[in-house]
Amino acid sequence: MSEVSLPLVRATDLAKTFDVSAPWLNRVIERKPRMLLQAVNGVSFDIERGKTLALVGESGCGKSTVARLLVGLYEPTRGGFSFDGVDAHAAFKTAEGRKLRRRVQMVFQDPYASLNPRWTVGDIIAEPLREHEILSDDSAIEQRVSELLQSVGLSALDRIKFPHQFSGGQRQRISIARALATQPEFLVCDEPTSALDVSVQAQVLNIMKDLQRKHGLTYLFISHNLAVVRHVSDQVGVMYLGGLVELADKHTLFDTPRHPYTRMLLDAIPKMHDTGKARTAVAGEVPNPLNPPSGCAFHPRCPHANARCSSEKPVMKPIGGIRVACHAVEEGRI
Amino acid sequence: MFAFILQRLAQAAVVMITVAFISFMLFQYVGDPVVFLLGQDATQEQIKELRQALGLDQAFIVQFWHFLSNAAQGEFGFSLRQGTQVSTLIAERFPATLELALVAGVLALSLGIPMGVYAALKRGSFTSQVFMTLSLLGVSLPTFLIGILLILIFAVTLGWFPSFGRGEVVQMGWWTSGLLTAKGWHHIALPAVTLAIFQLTLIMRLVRAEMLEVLRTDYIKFARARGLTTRAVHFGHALKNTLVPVMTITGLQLGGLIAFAIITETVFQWPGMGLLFIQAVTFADIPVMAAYLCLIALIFVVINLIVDLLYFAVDPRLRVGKSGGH
Amino acid sequence: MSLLQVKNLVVEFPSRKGTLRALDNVSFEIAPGEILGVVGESGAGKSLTGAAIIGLLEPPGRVGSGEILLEGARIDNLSPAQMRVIRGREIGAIFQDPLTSLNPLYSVGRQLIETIITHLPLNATQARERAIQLLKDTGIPAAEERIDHYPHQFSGGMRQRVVIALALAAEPKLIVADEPTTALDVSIQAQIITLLKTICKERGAAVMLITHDMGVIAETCDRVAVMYAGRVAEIGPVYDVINRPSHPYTAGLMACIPDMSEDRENLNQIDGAMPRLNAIPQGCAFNPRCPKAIAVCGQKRPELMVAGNTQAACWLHDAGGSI
Amino acid sequence: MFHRWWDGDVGYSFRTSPTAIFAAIIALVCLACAVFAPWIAPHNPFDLTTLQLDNARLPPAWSVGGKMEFLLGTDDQGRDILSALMYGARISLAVGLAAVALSLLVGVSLGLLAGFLGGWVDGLLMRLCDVMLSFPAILVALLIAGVGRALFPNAHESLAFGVLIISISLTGWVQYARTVRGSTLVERNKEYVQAARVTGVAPLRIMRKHVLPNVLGPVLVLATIQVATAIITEATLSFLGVGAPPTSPSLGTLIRIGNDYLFSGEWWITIFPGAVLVLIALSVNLLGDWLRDALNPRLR
Amino acid sequence: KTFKWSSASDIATWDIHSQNNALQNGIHAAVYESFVYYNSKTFKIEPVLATSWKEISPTQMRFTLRAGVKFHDGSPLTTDDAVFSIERAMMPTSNFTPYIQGVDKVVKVNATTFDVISKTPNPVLLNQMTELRVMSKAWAEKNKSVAPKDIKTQEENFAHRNANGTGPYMLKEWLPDQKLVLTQNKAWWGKADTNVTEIVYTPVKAVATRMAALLSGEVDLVLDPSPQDLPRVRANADLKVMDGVENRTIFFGMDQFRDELVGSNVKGKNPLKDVRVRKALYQAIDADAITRVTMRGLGQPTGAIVAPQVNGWTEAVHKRYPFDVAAAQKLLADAGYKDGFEVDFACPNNRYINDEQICQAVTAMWSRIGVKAKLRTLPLVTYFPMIQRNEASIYMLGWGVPTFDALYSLQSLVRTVGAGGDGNYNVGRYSNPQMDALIERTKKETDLKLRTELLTKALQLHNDDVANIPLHNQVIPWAMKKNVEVVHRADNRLDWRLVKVK
Ligand SMILES: Nc1ncnc2c1ncn2[C@@H]1O[C@H](COP(=O)(O)OP(=O)(O)OP(=O)(O)O)[C@@H](O)[C@H]1O
Ligand SMILES: Nc1ncnc2c1ncn2[C@@H]1O[C@H](COP(=O)(O)OP(=O)(O)OP(=O)(O)O)[C@@H](O)[C@H]1O
Ligand SMILES: [Mg+2]
Ligand SMILES: [Mg+2]
Repeated sequence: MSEVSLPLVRATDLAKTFDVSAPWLNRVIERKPRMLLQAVNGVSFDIERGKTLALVGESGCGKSTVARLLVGLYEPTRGGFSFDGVDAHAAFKTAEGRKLRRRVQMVFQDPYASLNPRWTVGDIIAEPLREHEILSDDSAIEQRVSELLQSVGLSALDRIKFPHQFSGGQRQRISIARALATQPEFLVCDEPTSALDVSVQAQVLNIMKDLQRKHGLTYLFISHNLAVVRHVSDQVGVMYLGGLVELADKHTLFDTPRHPYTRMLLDAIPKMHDTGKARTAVAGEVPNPLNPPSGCAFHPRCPHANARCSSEKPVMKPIGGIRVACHAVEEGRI
Repeated sequence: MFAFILQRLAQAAVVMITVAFISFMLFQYVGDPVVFLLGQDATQEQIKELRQALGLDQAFIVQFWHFLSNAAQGEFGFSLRQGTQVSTLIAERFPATLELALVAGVLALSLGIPMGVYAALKRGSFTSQVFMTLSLLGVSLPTFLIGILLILIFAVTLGWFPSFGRGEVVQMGWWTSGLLTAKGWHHIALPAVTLAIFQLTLIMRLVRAEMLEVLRTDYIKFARARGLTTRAVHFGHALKNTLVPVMTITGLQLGGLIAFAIITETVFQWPGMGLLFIQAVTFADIPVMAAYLCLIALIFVVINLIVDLLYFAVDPRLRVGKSGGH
Repeated sequence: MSLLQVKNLVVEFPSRKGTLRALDNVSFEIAPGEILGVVGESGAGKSLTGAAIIGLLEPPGRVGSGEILLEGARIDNLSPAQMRVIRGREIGAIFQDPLTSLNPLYSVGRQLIETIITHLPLNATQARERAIQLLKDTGIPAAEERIDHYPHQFSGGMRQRVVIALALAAEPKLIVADEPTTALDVSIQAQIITLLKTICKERGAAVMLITHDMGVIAETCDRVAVMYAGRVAEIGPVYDVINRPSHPYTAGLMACIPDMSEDRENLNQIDGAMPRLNAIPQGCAFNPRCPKAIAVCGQKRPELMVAGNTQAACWLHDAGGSI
Repeated sequence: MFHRWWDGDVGYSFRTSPTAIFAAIIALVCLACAVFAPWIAPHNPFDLTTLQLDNARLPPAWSVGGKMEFLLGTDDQGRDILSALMYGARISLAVGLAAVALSLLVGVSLGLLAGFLGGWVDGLLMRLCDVMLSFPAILVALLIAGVGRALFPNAHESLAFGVLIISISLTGWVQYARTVRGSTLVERNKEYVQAARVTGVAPLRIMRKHVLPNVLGPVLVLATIQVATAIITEATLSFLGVGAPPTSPSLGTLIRIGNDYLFSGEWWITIFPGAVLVLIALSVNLLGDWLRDALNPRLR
Repeated sequence: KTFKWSSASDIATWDIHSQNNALQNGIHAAVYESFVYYNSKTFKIEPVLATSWKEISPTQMRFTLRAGVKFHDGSPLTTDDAVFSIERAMMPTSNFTPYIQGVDKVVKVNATTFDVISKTPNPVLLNQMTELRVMSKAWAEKNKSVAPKDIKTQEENFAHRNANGTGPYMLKEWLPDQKLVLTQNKAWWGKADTNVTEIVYTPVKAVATRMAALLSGEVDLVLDPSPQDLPRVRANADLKVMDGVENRTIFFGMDQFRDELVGSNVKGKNPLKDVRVRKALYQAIDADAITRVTMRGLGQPTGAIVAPQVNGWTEAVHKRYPFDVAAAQKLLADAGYKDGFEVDFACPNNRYINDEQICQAVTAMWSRIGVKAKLRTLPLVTYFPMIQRNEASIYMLGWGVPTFDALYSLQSLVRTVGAGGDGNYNVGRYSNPQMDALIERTKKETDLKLRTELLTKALQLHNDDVANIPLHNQVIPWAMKKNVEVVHRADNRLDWRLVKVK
């Protein structure tokens, strides 16, 4: 279904810096430097049509920022990404971009905050339809909204209800229905289930998978739950402090993690069926993104770190079919 | 911190220049002081001459510039009505207003905060309902009506308190105080109560709302879970956290006290700045009006600054500190 | 003898549409030094159970009936003043969000010392020493210095350590930990759970660990109670509940969890949603969603009954043979 | 619409709150008296031809010298107090409501803009608010009223009301702007707003359709209470002599007029308008209070 | 005994020549004495610091100074002080020009006499001298207060806050807007019929508060009580009211200049130019009712533009056109305004007694003949500039006559607007050559009897023309405790020599 050569989404050296400096006067008087927060620092990846790339990593490592960059909520400071061969970042600003927006949608984390509490579900789902003038006739819109609701396992009659009348899982399905309204090809999902219970999470994940099968959707799936990631993704990117440290096929990553951080993360997963076995916690504290460690950002917590790690920043290199940014792996120390 | 104060001061300067400009501009339309100075029988030539002498015939912007450059040196020119330096006039009146506002403020705070705390802790009890209802009455009664009714009841009918004036004052350098004599307290009672009632109810309602908010927070719940005494929870933890937001509003309210004093001072012939201002309005005494407004703005700015500094003292989150996490 | 006994606990919320039963006949026990996990979907009543035990139900919530016994003595009917003495001294508590659990205006030292002095006969210096020791025990580096820092100067994980230190300040026999790691990062989560586990083992404190993360339960607890719609669906040793669930709800829940070790196209799912409190179905609360429901499930409410190594509130295990 | 409200939580809390019902009844009665004054008032106090100076300062009907025709007595011009109250309430309410409406319009739009756009727009507007706040409301109103009158010396009643409304709303909008800005800052980062942005909805439309309805709650409460404040401010201004003209007196003007007669024993000229003013302000405040609690989900 | 009294506003300065303000002049009179003064009972001029005077020539008057008078600082009064004081009043910064009008110079003759020389014969010189008070020359020189302080000299002189006169009372303390304390001058030359040793004056702006102070006994006398409170004061066993006709007439002026009135529905012509319309408006006013109800008796309805004390006044000019609605309607119909018309009507609201109420009542009365007066009331600060810009169609004005001579009123109010104070308050711009001629003649006429006749004639002409619509002469009430004895003066000031507190 997709041309093998051309990925649907390609991010090249994507970076986003936030200026979190104190006000100008304070800086001048207290001689404080400008404070720049490198939320995302040179991230590159491809996503094939119909596939799912998952991004994992600790809180604050920049996953959401990548997601927001991809849907045009943020402007990249550096780099860019293309969608279906078009430079999407530039296109978002043009009239053409409106068409592009139809093809890229997002599902948010918090099912309670992502639906306008004052709108009926029908209006919420119809908004993209009206906005993009996909349909204008009211009855056609109603028809389409009903279809969408049914496709996520809700009743067409739920149209006239308000979000607060639904449970968290149902709301998340409404969000998905809204995202699907414009028949997008690419769906960015920022922790779509992390606020949900496992039983509800299963429902949502199943629907997402079904939709992918039916419509050939492409996902960027963000989570910190590795079990969930393993379930939904085809490829997994591991992020640490704004950068990708490992990007690999799902099986490869889970079976033979290369980067020490990836290994630690995998170790930290609670083992369900071996009760009572303590997992190995990731040691140390999360570094301050405003003042990232020199060299490899992970080196203060890394058991394999050496002098090179603390001075030279590793770059992503293809090693054995995967891409990993680690001196130790590169040098074959691990 | 230093930067913060500096920033505040710069802001204050802007605010005050704006205030000065607006007030000065508005006054151009309030009335013509010359009519007063010369009386009804003056001829057109006399009027013209006086206008010239007073500089009232100059372009607005020139007048304003004069005003501003003088004001920067603390000099607001001469009262057109009294021919005295405005700064002297204001300095004479300031103690009276400040004492009135202080007594009213202390009254409002010392009653308002406990009542608010009580109403929050005993939400739904009879007394707290009574407090709430009374407080509504407090905001529903116009100040002037309160003043007049108090005079009618306590001065005229019962004869317990004097109806006007400041009573005996003690001179201490340039400051005059009515708070050192029994007579002075006797005189300040009614005006202070009048002035305090509105603020009291506001503070009480505010404290109650904030307190309820704080009582619902996790750290209060956790403090309870730690088995701390009710006293410690309510007064050690809840009250202190309540007072942080209450401070801002209270600060503004205290500034408001000074401004509100206009009505109270008029009703009770309290020889303060408000009375001076009202009289200046009647006589279109532009320098006095402008100076008063600038002073009010200054007071607001100063109070805001103090409140912000208090924040630093009370809330450790604002203090620049060695931060362990992010 | 068990440390804590909860017998037929009912918690109610009077509301305009009648009284809602948020907890309905909840019974369980915790032995000294034991870690009991409480799992269940959001809204199942886990937190309410914890709150009822420490006597901090928020009005209008109230204990409708049932008993809570600590070391054999009833504590659910104590006066607020008597209950206050028990809180912190006998039962400690840890809440979900470490950021909001600490009063931002006071240094952590002050909050610790305050708690210690309230419960233990120590003077200020002794209390301070003890506070420093507690911080050290919970793994805070440079405790002597950090004791005078304010909560905002700590990172999330460290704050939660402080909260644990506060809960342990007066050596309580029981700690109610309500989702102590949900707000934390995955990597910190393991640290905190490990800490909680070791420190309680060392001091012999029992823990009631509320969470909805099965993984956390699996590695930490001795026994686990699964709650559904304000009732205990199943309770038993953790290994049995996870690997051989007796209640269809527990089974469904386990199946929902994506498994690291196997690939599946779709996860198993329990269709439908947990009922609202005002619309709890007759009989077994789970019966409309239950794949194994039988006639009696919709009519009579099952009580906890022995099912293998665990106890489950399910007619499938009715030894009396009503099936 | 009404049904949904009545059956909803707000309606329920209304039905179970005696104070709310009581306040609503009083407010409705006052409103009805004001709105239907021309039809129900026994006299038309604005119609000068009917005024008889000899009827001036008659006491209420039940006291010695009172006439049944003038139930609550008459004022210094021979106006029937009862009718004057109805017409006065009409003016006070109209001014109060109009002032609040105007400040709502200005405050909400500015607050929305400041909160949503942020940056220098926000900075500028908030500094403006600071400036306004350092000017006590009464002072501003006094100045504007004075200036308005001076600028249009030939202006008659209609303009006087315009000036009054503007001067009251000029200080009123600040609170709305601040409240709305605060909630907008919160709301703007909520995911439903971002969802709309991802969809490509224009910022103005997002503000209007998404943010606005969600920030109106606290504003509504504020507005209710401000109606009371505005009525009192109007009264105070009229008391200070810069408010409604004496020929079409508002409650404040009536109090001011009557104030001169308070010590002379003609108490009814000032006490009745005062009582009505307090009653209106009280009932509106009670309603606002109740609304605040009713709309606060955490207090339910 | 201490005498405490109160009125609305405080004095602005103690410099006697700085500002010409009635209340202030009255208070200054307790400390600084003038050469002559109106007798409080007869209102005839009586000697004070000047014991006698005689006309040397029509332009030269010789005054003899009282002997043995001492200033408060103990120095004796000399002719130098007298000359200095009059010259001080003549300085450019003085505001006492009305009282030295026509005075050319003052010359010391010897140690006890001095001459005042005027430019032209001046029949009212003595009247002017009643307000010229005497200050010590040496004291003024020592304290750098030689020139009167005025607004233009942006500096406070010593005399602004301190006083050194010859009067029966000495300035003890003055806190502006708070309190003014005078103590008895034991060394005063005269013999006063008073037992007051200390006078305390407190200005209280709000009238209700002022009355409350009297009712609660905090003050002994209120100079300007509110008329509405008088019945209560009268009914109070401890209080009493004294009233007297003030030398001030309230009237309505009308725009008789414009060809079309601003804000009227009559286009192309000015109805107020028609004497029938003016008379209709006049006759529609029930002045008795206003006096009785609105003023509670504190008014003396009048048809003249001046009060009875004023030279030129007669019973005849005092008589009003009768209140007659039917006649008024007929007059209007005759003039072609059968259905009335709309007209702008402006009033002050804080200048005269019950000004706003009067105007409202008048508006109501006019509405009965179909004239819809669109009333606007303004505070005096904005009102006076406004009417002086001729912006009002009908306006209210009150005119007092400090010289007690009708010329003062006629010249200001009905003389065609011209130079030198002619028509300076003829805001309606009434103009009648006959009137102008009469006024010009009186200005020069030295035959006092003839002059008075001319004045009466002019007043009559004013009435015939309905140049203005007179309403009443203000009656000023004073409210005080029963145990206070004072003499009510037509110029509304207390005579400090005659105050007694029993
Ligand atoms: N608008 C912003 N302004 C300033 N800093 C920001 C902004 N948005 C994100 N950041 C910072 O950028 C970094 C990356 O944030 P991001 O939200 O992408 O993390 P995340 O991986 O999604 O974390 P989480 O798992 O908690 O959602 C964080 O340090 C965050 O504080
Ligand atoms: N104040 C209240 N009024 C009415 N119902 C309440 C109230 N507080 C809690 N409930 C209800 O009680 C039930 C149990 O709540 P509880 O907080 O114990 O759930 P939980 O299992 O802790 O969920 P979570 O995992 O979300 O914390 C919920 O259905 C909730 O709606
Ligand atoms: Mg995120
Ligand atoms: Mg919970």
